[in-house]
Amino acid sequence: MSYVIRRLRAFPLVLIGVSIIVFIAIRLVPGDSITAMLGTEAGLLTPQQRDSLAIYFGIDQPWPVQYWRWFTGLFSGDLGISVTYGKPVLSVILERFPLTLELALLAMLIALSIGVPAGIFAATRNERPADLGVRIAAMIGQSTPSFVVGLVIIYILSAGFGVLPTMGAFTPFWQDPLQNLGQMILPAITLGCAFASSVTRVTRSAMLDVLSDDYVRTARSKGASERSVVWRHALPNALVPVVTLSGIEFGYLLGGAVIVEQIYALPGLGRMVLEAILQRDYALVQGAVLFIALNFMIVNLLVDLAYAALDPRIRLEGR
Amino acid sequence: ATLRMAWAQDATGLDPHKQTAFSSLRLLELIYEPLVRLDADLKIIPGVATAWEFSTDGKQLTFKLDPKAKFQNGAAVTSADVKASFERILDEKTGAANRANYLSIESIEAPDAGTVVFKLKQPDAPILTAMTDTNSSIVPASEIAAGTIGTQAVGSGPFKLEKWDPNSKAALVANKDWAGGATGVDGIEISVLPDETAILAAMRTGQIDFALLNDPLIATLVPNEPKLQLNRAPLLAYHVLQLNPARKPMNELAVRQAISCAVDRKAVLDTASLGEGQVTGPITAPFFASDPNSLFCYKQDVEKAKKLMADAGFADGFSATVIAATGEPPTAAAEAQVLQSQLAEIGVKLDIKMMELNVYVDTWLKGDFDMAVALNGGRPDPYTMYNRYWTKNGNLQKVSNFADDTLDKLLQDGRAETDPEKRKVIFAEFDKQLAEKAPWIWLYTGYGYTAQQKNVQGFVPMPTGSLVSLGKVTIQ
Amino acid sequence: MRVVKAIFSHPSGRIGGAIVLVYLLVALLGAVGLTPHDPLMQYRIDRLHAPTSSYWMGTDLFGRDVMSRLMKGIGQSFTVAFFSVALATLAGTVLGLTAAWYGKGWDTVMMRFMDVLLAFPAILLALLIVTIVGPGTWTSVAAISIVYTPIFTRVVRGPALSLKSRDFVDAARTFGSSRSYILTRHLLLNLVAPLTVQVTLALAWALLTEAGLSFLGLGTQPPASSLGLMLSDARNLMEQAPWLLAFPAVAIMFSILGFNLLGDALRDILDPKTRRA
Amino acid sequence: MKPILSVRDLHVSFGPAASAKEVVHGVSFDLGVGEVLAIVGESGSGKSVTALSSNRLIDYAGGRITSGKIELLRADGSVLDVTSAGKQELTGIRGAEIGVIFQEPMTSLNPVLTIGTQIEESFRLHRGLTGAQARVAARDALERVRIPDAERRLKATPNELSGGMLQRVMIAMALACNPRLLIADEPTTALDVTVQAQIMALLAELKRETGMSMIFISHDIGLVAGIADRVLVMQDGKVVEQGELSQILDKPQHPYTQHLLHAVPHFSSGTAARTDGARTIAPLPRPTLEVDDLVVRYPLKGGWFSKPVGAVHAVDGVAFDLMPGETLAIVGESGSGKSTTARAVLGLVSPTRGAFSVEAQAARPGQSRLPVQMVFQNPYASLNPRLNVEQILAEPVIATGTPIDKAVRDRMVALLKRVGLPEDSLARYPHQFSGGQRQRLCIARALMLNPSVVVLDEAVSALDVSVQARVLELLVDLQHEYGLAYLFISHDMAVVERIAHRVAVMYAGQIVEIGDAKSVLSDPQHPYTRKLIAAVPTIDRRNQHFELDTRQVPSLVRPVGFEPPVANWLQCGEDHKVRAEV
Ligand SMILES: Nc1ncnc2c1ncn2[C@@H]1O[C@H](COP(=O)(O)OP(=O)(O)OP(=O)(O)O)[C@@H](O)[C@H]1O
Ligand SMILES: Nc1ncnc2c1ncn2[C@@H]1O[C@H](COP(=O)(O)OP(=O)(O)OP(=O)(O)O)[C@@H](O)[C@H]1O
Ligand SMILES: [Mg+2]
Ligand SMILES: [Mg+2]
Repeated sequence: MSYVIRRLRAFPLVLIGVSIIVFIAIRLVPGDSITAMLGTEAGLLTPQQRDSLAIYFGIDQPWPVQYWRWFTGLFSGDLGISVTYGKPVLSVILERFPLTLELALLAMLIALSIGVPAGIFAATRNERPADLGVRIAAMIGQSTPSFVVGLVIIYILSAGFGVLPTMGAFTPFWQDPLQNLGQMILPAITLGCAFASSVTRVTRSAMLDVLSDDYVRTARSKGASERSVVWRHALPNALVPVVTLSGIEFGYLLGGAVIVEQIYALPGLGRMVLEAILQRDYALVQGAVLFIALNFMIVNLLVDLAYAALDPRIRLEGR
Repeated sequence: ATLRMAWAQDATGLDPHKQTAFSSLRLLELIYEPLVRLDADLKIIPGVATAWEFSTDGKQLTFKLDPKAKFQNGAAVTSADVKASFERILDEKTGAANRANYLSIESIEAPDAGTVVFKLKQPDAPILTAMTDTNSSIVPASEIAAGTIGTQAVGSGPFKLEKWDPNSKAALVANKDWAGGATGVDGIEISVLPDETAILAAMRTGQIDFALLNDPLIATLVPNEPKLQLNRAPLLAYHVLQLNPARKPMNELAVRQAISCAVDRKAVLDTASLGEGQVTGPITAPFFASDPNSLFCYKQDVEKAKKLMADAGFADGFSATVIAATGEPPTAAAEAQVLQSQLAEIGVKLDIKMMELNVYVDTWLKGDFDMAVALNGGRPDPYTMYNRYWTKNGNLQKVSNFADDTLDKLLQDGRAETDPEKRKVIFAEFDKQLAEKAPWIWLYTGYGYTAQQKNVQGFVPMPTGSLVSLGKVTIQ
Repeated sequence: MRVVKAIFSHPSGRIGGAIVLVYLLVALLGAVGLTPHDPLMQYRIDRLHAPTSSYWMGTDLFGRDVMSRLMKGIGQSFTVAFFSVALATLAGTVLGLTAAWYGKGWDTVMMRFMDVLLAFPAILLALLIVTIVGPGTWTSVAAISIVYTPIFTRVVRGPALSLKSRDFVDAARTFGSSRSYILTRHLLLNLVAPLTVQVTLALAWALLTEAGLSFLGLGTQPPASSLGLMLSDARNLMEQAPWLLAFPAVAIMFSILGFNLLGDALRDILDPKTRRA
Repeated sequence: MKPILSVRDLHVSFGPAASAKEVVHGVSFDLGVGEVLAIVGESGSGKSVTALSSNRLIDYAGGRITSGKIELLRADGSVLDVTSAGKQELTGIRGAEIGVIFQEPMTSLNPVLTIGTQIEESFRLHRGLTGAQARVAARDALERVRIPDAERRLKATPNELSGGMLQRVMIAMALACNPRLLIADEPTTALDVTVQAQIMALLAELKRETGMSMIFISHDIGLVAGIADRVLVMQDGKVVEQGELSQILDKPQHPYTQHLLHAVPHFSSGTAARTDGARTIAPLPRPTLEVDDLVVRYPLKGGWFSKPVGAVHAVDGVAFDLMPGETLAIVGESGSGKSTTARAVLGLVSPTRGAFSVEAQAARPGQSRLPVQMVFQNPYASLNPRLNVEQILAEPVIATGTPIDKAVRDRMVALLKRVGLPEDSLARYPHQFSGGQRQRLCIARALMLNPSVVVLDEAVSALDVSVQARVLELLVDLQHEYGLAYLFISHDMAVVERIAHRVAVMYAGQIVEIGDAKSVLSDPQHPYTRKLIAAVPTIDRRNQHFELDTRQVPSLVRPVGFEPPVANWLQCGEDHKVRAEV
């Protein structure tokens, strides 16, 4: 418990760091909310028009003042107002988050349910043709850019079979589970493809390590069947690296999968942030990046706690 | 029936006076109406106003409003709303995009609920065309007072915005009170599919009835589909290679002309847009445009170009950087590359710098480039289209960096002249001069594309790219 | 030299090494201009030509030879990948090593800073850097290396911490060996193995990241080619000219396959546990 | 009567058929019912491979029985040919008829499963017990191996128990289904002497209780004396000698067996202790190393704001001195603070308190700034695997800022020769040497700078008996030659007996007895010393019964500000004093 508290204590510091970087970075990017809205027509504005728009977008003050204003707002849960959505940043983010979360969970589910068995399968057939087959498949999966996978899936389905899940609007799971899964399954597969490949490889090598450990020999000396040796004795010990990998990937996916969201037209966090950057929606970018960073840290913390749950040898101390 | 529609880019905001992005206008023009509109031939037709007339001295413009016109909140459109709308546009605090077009307005009067009178400081023929712009839409005075323009969309157009989830979807429902009569569909459901290949895929599976396409590479695939139909309309917007005459050696007329002669405009069109478009001179509105072949060096002439270069003292060529925006238009990178290879023939070494759109806009507005590949919007009226660049106090002088007495005078003349035929002569001369002085190298105009299932009927493509005819579209 | 020999006697090392060598060779040919055609030459009449005997991989929208562009593009992609990984390795090693060695405040500050970078969505970080500085080869290099530096820092710091408490380091301290000697000879030298493996993996990721950046139009600048840029240019032509997508996609797949196989082999070769005595 | 296990001409190979390497070359033996067969031999001689062939566990390590016959007498009286048995039959006998205890209890138990689950598994597999039944059976099994508070331990995971406890759990697991044959593969090697004694006692007792047969593997012939009926000596995969226990111990035939016997300690008489001791020579020179009231504490932090909540008193008030040419051995159980003392002397940990001074002898050429050098326990870990021998030997010299010239290189070659390494070693890497050679390398490195004190922390513990003997001889020779003072840390009494002039016994961070080797070893005064010495196996104590003692070592964790009471020393010999217990 005190470990969790100690880790949580570090959160604000990291978040402040993230917020400062994003605050400065987004303002260093040429162009501002005004050019984003008006495009080249912004050149027709009179200085006065420009000033009044700057006040409207809240970009009239010097940076430190702007930061301070935003930062103090944080304490009352106010992340500012998104200028594109005309809504509080937090509510925009929370609208997008369920999709991103679901996509990440589905991708992870797919990755684990394919990757772990495949990795075990390969490990128990070490260096035999079956192992080689799995490994090559995994490497190919890992090395194909997700946009290629996505484009090819869409093309084959639409041109070849004339089917395609509804794109564009997102139906939350609790509204219509079937339609929701129909929409999410392809993107999840696209993401899960590379993810499953990594899981396969990590599982395989961890299992190979573990299978040569002493306690596996002990289990065999007790007369345990091969299945029990692999699934009951070896696998739990091989899970730490798998959890590490899944945690990192999952953490990244919670930040949104820009390219896959783009291809499948999913209104997720990743695309939202990208659009927000392109629109110079400063408050939204700041809020979203902060939110993503927080998620990432929470996932990391959960992963570390998972270690301790998985392996009693691991004691949680500082870092 | 509901029309299921898709586009790749969503509107970026709801304030009709401020939003200038193509994607925003496509949504807002279905909700709001200006005083007057353009038809497919760019002729001015009634909007909120049913009739209009210039006074004989050209300094007074009177509109009669459509008594049937009603805002979506049920209130009638009155002259007070028109006055309030234009005052909002003219107020510097608003930051309205179209304000520059109305600087000649001296006062606005509303003698009765159905009449609006614009008093002008000087004759201003193009002001009427400017008023066709969605950026000059009439909004309810009550909404202005409440300060809700931009957060709520209350217009007098054919559709009412029911729900808008930016970058995801929008739902429009038919406006039963629309002065234009009953709409052909009960509503429009718009999905934002950022990848145009995905739009095409969705149309193939019949998921989408109607889509707006930007990329000619995708659009040209539509005719191959038996169930789909491609609509295209020549656009007023023009693809152009902007030179910066403030920078050496583009300050030399001969160099600019050499570049103009070295460019094979047709080849640029054929490669970057798969031939989808027409080579164009500076003026793109069909009524005013001259035959491109009559313009200076519109037939590629590398020998002449080389000679011009040598005359200017650049026989060995020079190096320059050309900026272009990523994906805006989708053909920009390709155009830059074709131009690069063509100009290499006369020794001009181009260095392409692709920029994110906003960065590009920022750089472009500062005039901080040697050359720029651009897709600039066109207007039906040459004066409205070009005064910003080629008059001496044009707002975008910083961008064009080219002040020329002849051009300035021709534009001023064209503005004051109200006789269409005389204006045509003035602008033909302007067209010729501009091509010859070659501050920019005009390339071509493309098409605006929409794709639809064949059971969708009644859509009229427009040179402005406008989708207003969706108001009358039906699904069989 | 020994390592090279070991790689080629390792089954997956042989394949991976061969693939990487072929790519390097191709990149080299591309760099010195030994391509079937000029990669920038626009053969206008042959635009969007399917593969033929004169254009083995067809031509693109501009009538440029895809094969020549691919050869050149491999060089470009590899340059970005190599330099960015090299920078990240260098920075990560220095930071990780000093963080592990000095511990305390420096460690805390460094690792927190790395946490900040890690917590920052990677692709956004790269995106911001590229939009601020403007795209180009070296911006991509900088962006990718900044994204990977925290990973390398962690990869170095962990083992460095454990090496720091190994007996031979204690022994060195009893001799009074200097700090720099211990850091380089005892820590760094023993980190070569985990680093090498990480480097091959990072090379593969860097290739994908470069492709991702180019996909968003922020990577390599036209008319130069890179694997990612070729892929992204090809996507809207996927139906008219599938070869434009197919060849770069296969090229990127094989190169990553090569790096991964090589990494696997190096892991075996450099790991004392599996090293053949 | 039929033997329970009969092995005939067993050959075992490793690796793929094409490049197979045979490691057991024709081993034959018979094991009678209720008999204990000890297999002794040095590391790598094939002991484990031979034993684990009897239930074909070597299959999983990549081994293959290439020829020979192994016949197991099953409980129902049938005979099973293990070499040709199918998978099904093999899993049937494993655990049920043949139980195995491995060497490393820490790694041989599954770290993520509770003790209970692991023991219950045997009952589930072979007895078909489930749920509460299995749990009760598991508890009984734990009680059988004398684990106190068994009910609670069932829920513990391996990391929560000490090594000795874990080995008991292993035994409980192996014996769960009352196998008729138990293979104990060096079950005590990883444990402290006192714990070892308890495990041996337990095994002997269980054997008596159940009447099972046992194969007991060890490299320590003294240890087998306590339990074996018959002994089989292996070398290089072959049986070199085989016979009744007394026959092997009293009339060893093979030179290797004689060698093994020689390495066993004989304290009671004190005959083996070194007699070249220096303490009696008067007048005493100034000590080379003097340690006074050395205290090392590690703070324990906890709570919300990382406040210190206590401290580990790793070393608490240690004092001793060391004369030139003398060896002081520090003995004690694991965790008693031996290494910490050494590290403090070397300046690797900073002491909380206390002083030590090192008297440099008259300046000698190449004298280092630090006249104390160290040789570590694990020769592999203390050599950087990526440096070659020349670089390794050069390091101390580089550290003093001396350039590596011909003189230095000559010294390297001379030292290598002196410690008995081939001259061409300079260009080789640590992994190309055997364990004993590596330790010689470490010794050579420590001598590069002509130190006056060498600290040897478990310097020979990782080595085989015969190799150990040779390294010890070398150390003694070097001591004579260079007048070195050794601070020799070990838990192995046999080794201490052979090298120490004086012995200090540490217990829970404190020295409890110190004095000359002969008198401490043959006439221990402190109860702890006595217990320690009594636990050392010797061939004189055949089939001896140990008392089972399950007391735990006291915790070293003390509250903040705790100070131990001042020591009260009793003199009990010319050079022998003992701490008075209160
Ligand atoms: N899995 C394996 N693969 C290859 N060779 C092996 C394997 N296991 C053992 N060997 C070899 O077989 C020989 C005998 O090994 P074994 O484990 O029986 O020795 P041991 O006498 O038990 O030694 P120790 O005292 O170290 O346990 C050694 O030379 C060893 O290198
Ligand atoms: N860095 C440390 N932090 C906290 N406690 C420590 C630390 N180092 C050692 N200790 C504790 O100090 C005590 C003495 O350890 P030390 O290594 O000196 O024992 P030892 O007698 O050498 O044991 P062994 O025979 O196992 O090597 C142990 O209880 C150990 O847990
Ligand atoms: Mg063994
Ligand atoms: Mg120790």
